[in-house]
Amino acid sequence: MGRLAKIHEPYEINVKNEWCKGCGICVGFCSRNVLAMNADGKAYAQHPEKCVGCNKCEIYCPDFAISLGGLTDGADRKDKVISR
Amino acid sequence: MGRLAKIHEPYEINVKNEWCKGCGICVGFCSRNVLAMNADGKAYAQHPEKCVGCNKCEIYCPDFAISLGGLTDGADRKDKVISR
Amino acid sequence: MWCSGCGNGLVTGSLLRAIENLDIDTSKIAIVSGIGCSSRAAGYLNFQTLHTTHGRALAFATGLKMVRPELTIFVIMGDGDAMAIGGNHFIHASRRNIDLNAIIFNNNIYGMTGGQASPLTPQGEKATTAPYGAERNFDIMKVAVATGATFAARATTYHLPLLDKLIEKGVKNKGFSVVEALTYCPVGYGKLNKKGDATAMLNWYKENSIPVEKCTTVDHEGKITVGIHHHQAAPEFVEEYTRRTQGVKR
Amino acid sequence: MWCSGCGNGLVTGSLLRAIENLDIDTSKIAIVSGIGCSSRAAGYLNFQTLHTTHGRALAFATGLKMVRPELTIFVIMGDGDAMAIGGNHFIHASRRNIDLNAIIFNNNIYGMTGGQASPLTPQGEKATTAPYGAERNFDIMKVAVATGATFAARATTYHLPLLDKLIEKGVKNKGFSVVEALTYCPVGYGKLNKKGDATAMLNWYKENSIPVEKCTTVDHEGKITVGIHHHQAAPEFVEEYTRRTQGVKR
Amino acid sequence: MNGRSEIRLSGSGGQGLILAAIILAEAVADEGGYVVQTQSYGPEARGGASKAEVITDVEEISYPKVGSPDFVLTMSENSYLKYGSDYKEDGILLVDTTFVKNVVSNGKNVVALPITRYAKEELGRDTVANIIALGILNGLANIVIHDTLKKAVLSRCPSGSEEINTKALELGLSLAKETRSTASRLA
Amino acid sequence: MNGRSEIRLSGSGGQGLILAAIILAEAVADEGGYVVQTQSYGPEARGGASKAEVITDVEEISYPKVGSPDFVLTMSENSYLKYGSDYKEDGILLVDTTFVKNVVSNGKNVVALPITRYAKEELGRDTVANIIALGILNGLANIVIHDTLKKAVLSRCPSGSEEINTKALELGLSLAKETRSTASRLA
Amino acid sequence: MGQIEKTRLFQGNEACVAGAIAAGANFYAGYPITPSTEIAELAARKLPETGGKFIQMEDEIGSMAAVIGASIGGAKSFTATSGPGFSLKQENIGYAMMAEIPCVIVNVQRLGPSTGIATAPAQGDIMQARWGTHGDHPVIAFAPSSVRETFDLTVKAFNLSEKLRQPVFILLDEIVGHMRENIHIPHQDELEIINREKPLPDQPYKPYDEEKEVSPLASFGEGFSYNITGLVHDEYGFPTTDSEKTKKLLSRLQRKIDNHLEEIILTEEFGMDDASLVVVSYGCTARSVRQAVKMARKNGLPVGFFRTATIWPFPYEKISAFADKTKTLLVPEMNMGQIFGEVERAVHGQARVVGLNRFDGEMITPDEILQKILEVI
Amino acid sequence: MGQIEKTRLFQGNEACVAGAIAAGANFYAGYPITPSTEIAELAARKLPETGGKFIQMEDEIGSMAAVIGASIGGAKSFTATSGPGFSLKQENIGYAMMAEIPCVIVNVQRLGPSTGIATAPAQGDIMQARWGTHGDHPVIAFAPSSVRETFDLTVKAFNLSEKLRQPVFILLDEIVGHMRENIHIPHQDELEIINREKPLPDQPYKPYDEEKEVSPLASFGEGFSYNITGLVHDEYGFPTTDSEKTKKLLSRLQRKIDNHLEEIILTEEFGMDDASLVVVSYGCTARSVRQAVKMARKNGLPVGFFRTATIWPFPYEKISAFADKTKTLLVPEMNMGQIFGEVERAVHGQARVVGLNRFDGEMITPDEILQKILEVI
Ligand SMILES: Cc1ncc(C[n+]2csc(CCOP(=O)(O)OP(=O)(O)O)c2C)c(N)n1
Ligand SMILES: Cc1ncc(C[n+]2csc(CCOP(=O)(O)OP(=O)(O)O)c2C)c(N)n1
Ligand code: SF4
Ligand code: SF4
Ligand code: SF4
Ligand code: SF4
Ligand code: SF4
Ligand code: SF4
Ligand SMILES: [Mg+2]
Ligand SMILES: [Mg+2]
Repeated sequence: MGRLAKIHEPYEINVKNEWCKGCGICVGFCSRNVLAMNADGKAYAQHPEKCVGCNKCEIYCPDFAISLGGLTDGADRKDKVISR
Repeated sequence: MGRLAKIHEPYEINVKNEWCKGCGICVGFCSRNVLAMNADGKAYAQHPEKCVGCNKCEIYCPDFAISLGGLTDGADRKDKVISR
Repeated sequence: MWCSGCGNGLVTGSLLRAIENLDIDTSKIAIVSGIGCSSRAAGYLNFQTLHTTHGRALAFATGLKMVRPELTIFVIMGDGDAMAIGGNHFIHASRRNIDLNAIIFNNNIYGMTGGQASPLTPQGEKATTAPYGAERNFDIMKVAVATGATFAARATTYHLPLLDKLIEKGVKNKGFSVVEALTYCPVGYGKLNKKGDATAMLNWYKENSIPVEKCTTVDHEGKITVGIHHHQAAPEFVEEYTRRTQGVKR
Repeated sequence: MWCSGCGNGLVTGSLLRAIENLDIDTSKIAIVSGIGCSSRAAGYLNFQTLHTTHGRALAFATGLKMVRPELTIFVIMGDGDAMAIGGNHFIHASRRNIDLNAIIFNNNIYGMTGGQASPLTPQGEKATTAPYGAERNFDIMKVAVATGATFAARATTYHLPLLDKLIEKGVKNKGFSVVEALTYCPVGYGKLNKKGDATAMLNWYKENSIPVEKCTTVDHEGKITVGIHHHQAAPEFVEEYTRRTQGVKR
Repeated sequence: MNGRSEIRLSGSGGQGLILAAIILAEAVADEGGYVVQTQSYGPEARGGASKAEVITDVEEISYPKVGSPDFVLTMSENSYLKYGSDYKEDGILLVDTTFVKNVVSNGKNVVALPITRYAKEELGRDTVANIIALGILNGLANIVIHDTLKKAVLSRCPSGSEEINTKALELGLSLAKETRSTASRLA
Repeated sequence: MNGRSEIRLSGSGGQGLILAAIILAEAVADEGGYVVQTQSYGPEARGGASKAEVITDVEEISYPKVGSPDFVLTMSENSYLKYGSDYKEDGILLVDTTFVKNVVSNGKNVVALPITRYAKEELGRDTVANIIALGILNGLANIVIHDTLKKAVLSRCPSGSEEINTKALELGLSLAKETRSTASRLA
Repeated sequence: MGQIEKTRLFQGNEACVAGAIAAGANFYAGYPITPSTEIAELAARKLPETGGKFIQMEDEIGSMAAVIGASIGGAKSFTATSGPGFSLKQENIGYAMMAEIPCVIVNVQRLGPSTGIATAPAQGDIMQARWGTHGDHPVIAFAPSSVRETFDLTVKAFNLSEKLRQPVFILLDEIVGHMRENIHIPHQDELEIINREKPLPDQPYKPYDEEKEVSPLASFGEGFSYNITGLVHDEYGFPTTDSEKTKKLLSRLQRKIDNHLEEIILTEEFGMDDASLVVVSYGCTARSVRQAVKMARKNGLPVGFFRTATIWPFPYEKISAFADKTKTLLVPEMNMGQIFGEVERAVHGQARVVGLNRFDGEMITPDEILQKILEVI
Repeated sequence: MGQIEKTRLFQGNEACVAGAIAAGANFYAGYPITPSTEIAELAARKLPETGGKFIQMEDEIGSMAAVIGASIGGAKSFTATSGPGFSLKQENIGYAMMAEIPCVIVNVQRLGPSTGIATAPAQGDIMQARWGTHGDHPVIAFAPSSVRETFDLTVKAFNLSEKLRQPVFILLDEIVGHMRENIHIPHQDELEIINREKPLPDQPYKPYDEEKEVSPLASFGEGFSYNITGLVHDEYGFPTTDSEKTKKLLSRLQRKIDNHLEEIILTEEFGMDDASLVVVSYGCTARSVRQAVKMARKNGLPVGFFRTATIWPFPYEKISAFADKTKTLLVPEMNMGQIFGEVERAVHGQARVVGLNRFDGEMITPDEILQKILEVI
């Protein structure tokens, strides 16, 4: 399914809390200011509506903790190959 | 004392028998056929009169066994630095 | 496993994407690693993984490759692992042109032991064992090429799509392939040298890199050259060995 | 000591002439060697001589040089000693640019143990451990340059006057100097590969060498390039260390 | 100070607990007591639950590890789970509620305070939470004279940070006093 | 062949003495005897005085080194000096006078022959001196049947050199016979 | 050894290679060193003849690593070296112990310490074989006394290595390694060859099952995803720092050897019944001892011969069993007294233990031993 | 330790560096490894302050080589490592033994074998320190139990090393290396510092004089032409294969240690007079033992405390001296029983020897020891 087909749907941004280490890279790299850190020091989508699905947050998260639903299967892939 | 000053004197070719291993390099490298191997397998000056003092035999002897008297002090130098 | 923000996860991600793109049967993939933060990746990946001794990953992998030429072997090493204690195995794997895919997680420091200098710590920078500044450093690309590697490439963790591609191309090269992945250690190197947090270190890479194709000299204005530095086919070691010994009577 | 006709004596002769020409106080000369036929030279020279373990001469010499910077240190190694087991110390001495004079007696074989392959045995040639032909070999000059040596030169035992001069120039270079002396082992390599006697092997060098200055590519028509391959100054390791730590309070 | 006393500071890496332990140990040494300081180095030292321990005594200390502590500080969920219950019957557990949400007393002494929140909110810098904790600890357990501890803190803190560290220590002391007076906080 | 018999072949490296020892040992093995063959590997193996030894016995051989030999061959000045005197009272010393100039008998059996000269002059190749020596040795000491030895020689010599090696062996045998008949050569 | 069968002249080092190949060895990685070099040279020549592979690595460390890597790929792999190389291999030997990777390591001992005398025989690395790498783990080491035994023990070494997933040492010495004897080499079908157990396909796989003494070992390339590490690990091979698991792992490593002592320990004895003095020996020295004891018994002396072909695990029990019936144990060794200490431990003060030591590069002669026997009996 | 003098908080590893510098150390070469890394880091920082030099080498082998090279240049040199690095250094350690080059090697022990658990304490390299390199030679090794003792024994290690031209080991463990204690560091002038003997100028120089126990050592650069080698050598340092010279050399190496046992062996004991059970310990374990023995004696049990700070040469005589007056010796160790074997040898069957072993990365507690005491007394 191409990216264009989804361009106007809001992106589903999933953060796996147990894996997020709060490094803030995703926040720093999201050019749309979609993401922010919560009080627990985990990333979350503060403004999901602004997301353009560029996928930067996913590939720059060093802990495989963030993924865009529907678009990619980053977290799934990880589940498959990351054994623990 | 320059080499020219000695050009017509016969060169003194010294072979230290204890050190000569009879490899034949000096014989092979002397372009004047001055040198030959004796029955004991050691080099000796068969035709010293033909020697032109090119010094090749001395520098190509891997065992420091041959030297040209007067001209160079190869064997002496060796005695100084080769400890045994 | 890794500290918050550590770039090792980024390189690991690239490796996984490259594997996915290459579409290799995972049972034909083996990951061999040394000792270091980066090498710990091996223990967390769902392949056949071999976590060896410090510096020796390539030598272990050499034995494995000889008896299992059908495997695609990734050899994951830190900069200290590959180029300090493991330097000899590196240059000889390179000389042999054995079909291994060396991925060097270069964070310019010994991460695991807490920030000591590595042969890749930039000259003059600080490390806990180089309180007055580090020695001269290697250029991995130069060492790889001069010793015989048939594929040598570099990308930073800022250039992840490039890194994916380079790993893929390295796998496709039948011979010794070196991919230097410039990662970063915010905790060791970063803190000591005041390089800021992970995001800052990534951005530093962005600003200080240049595609190697754009350079005439290899060290263009002090910038880091990224991309393929060398790619030239040569007979592969195990194939050569097999060829040479084929006729031997049984 | 050495077999009849062995080229090691020729290299030793060159070394002695170079020392004589340089006119260094012999009490300021130290010879450090590894293990191998060539390394045995150390035990026969009337200097301060240190015969170490196989492959480790440069590492011993590094410690010695650091505490005795005033010494002129020659590090005598065989090709196996320097480039097989000792490869890591070689590339790191080179990286550091420490002021040591490495003289590699390259006879393309392990002489002392009786003719096994070395990383300098030409590819495809025979050795007792390479009965079906040797692996790919190193080019010492390339490795030296890529790893940081500031002086790298090569001569064969046919080119003794050149060898004398190269050793001299290496000593004058303040930094890591590599002189590869191509010698020959009639007993091991020579016999196995039917290269004839010592004289024949010397003549082979004569016919198969070419001054590096005359080449455009480094491996000109498969000939051996002799002469200075690289000479470029860089700060020397011990001096740099001393400079960096000078200001440290006592 | 009398007899053997075992103190455990636990939390996650980067909270400055090793430094706090060293400061405490130096204060003890300054007063002429015997002291041993140890810490965990495992992988847990990177995130997870790490600990730094101090043992003080009036005579030479043989066994250098904490058996059952007299005082425990926990500054993370994990360390609370791991170290939050094995302290002595009459010991004290100090919990940083900034990180530990559900504190159970089990009938023993518990002091639950949002230490890191105080650090951030009242002093503007969460990195001095360790010093506040030290102040509370010493205020409650009287390990050394307050001024000795202050001297120890000042000798270890980077120049320029003397003021904020002093304030943190004092804040800790006053929190301890408050706690002592409001018995309700001691479960 | 009966009882333990100790044979030492000595000379300098490159004279083919190890090969000779192996051939002899193989011949012994072929006849069903026990045999042990050893050699010196020291630096002396490169020039100087090297040796190869063969011990034969009808029962299993324990100690594998030659104590005092029954038969010694010396093919160099150095090896003569080193090994030329410690053989058994009734043993035999075979000296290659091509290399050893001054031979003294000390009242024991000595056979002095210019073996290498024979090899060069009569067979045109000094490298078969070792085989001549073997022939002499076996001719004098009757260690194995001549044909067994011949078979062993042939199985070890490079193809193309069968003839010259056979001739060398025969020459050795005839020299031994000659020697036996001319007692003068046995001192 | 039957006299009916045709014998062939074999060098000790050669018999080692022949034994390895007979046992199924198909990979060798090594680095030349006197007096072991013939093993490398023969392996280089012979392995390809049976489809095996040889590599000369850049050093001994790499050799040991490659041997382990190849074994993980499913090969029966081995290496040979001498003292200096054995020292260098120690770190990776410890790895193979911890990760339980089968392989055979031959050390043809020469005179040490350090470079010592490369060509002189010695029995100086006996204790190093036991304790050379850091940390605790049991080892298996054989010391052949003859060329034929070198063949046999090499086969046995491979078998035990495969069966127990344990690196096994062969401690040759320059004498046995370099001597030639005419021996009968058994036919391949006379030999029992053991291969490592493999996991069942499509079953959950624990490479380090706590319940088992030895778990099956999947070769890389066979499709079992698991981890191998030199760190303390759990049943799946993943690192752990749990103290309970640590204890279980290290205890199991010890147990798997302890449970097979009878199979591993090989000794030989004669003249023990009436012996008031027993000479305990191994390796090349046992050859001189055999001759000396025979001489002694011919002269009517009540002397016994006890030889151990297995150095580690040491036959404490067997020695302790005869110690109280014996007055004196004589232990001749070509070192300063290494096994001497183990014999002392075994004897527990029940008999006097006397050493006879040479460490000058020469074999101990039967005469020396006989003289010592006369002196101490 | 006087209470009058001001104390300072020191880490064990830090005390080691302080001791080294106090002893005159001016060169360090090393390669980082947990739990020894602080020693390298401090040496890097501190040595230049007193004109010394530090180098991080490419690996442990190179580190050991550089340490020897620097010592030959006249420096007092040292290195620190842990198990894996200690294994790698073994070949060059043997070189230093053979060539008689003074230097100090610190091993901060962690749990092995192999990579084991990098951060967990152990006493697993005790036997490796004795037998880790090939060939025969004696060793000197200390195992401090406290931070202050780490300082003192480091000074002593340098002194003995210089005096005897012998590499000396310090076997720390993760506990002692990483713990901080407040200690009094003696003033420089309270310390006895020994420097190697130098040859007289313009005199014939024998670096390996057969007549002497230890010969003077000329530094390179001082104008004495001689040879140093790891081969067996003559009195001038030149290689020889002569068996007589070999024997003389190796015997002298042994003798020079044997002749100084009293000076080298340091032990501590209390409660021995009436002890029917003696607990023998060393290193960090001795701390738990001390507490346990005190508790036992408080409870009226006749238990003795015997600690050895010198592991090698082992105090066989001292132990054997009390063994016959004792019923049981208990040997708690954080390994599988290494010193246990040596105690058994020392005891010669005169008393029962019982081990108490943990090899799971945890310290043995005083309670465990006490319980065992109650069980076996
Ligand atoms: C033989 C040996 N020496 C030293 C160590 C300690 N050690 C573990 S990892 C490491 C270096 C880590 O640096 P690098 O290879 O760059 O990996 P990183 O942690 O930075 O990813 C060292 C020195 C060891 N485990 N083994
Ligand atoms: C650790 C170690 N491994 C192996 C050896 C055996 N050995 C001695 S010299 C040598 C190689 C000699 O070759 P090279 O270095 O080229 O010197 P050459 O004899 O050819 O001059 C080897 C492998 C050794 N002494 N030490
Ligand atoms: S996909 Fe892009 S825009 Fe959306 S949250 Fe991630 S980085 Fe921001
Ligand atoms: S990049 Fe990943 S780990 Fe870092 S804050 Fe974002 S989600 Fe968390
Ligand atoms: S000097 Fe020249 S001409 Fe004279 S003998 Fe020597 S090589 Fe021949
Ligand atoms: S070159 Fe030297 S060693 Fe060779 S034959 Fe001539 S003199 Fe003798
Ligand atoms: S220490 Fe550095 S390299 Fe290691 S995990 Fe942490 S950030 Fe990454
Ligand atoms: S073996 Fe070769 S290198 Fe060694 S001395 Fe003989 S000829 Fe020279
Ligand atoms: Mg790194
Ligand atoms: Mg060579």
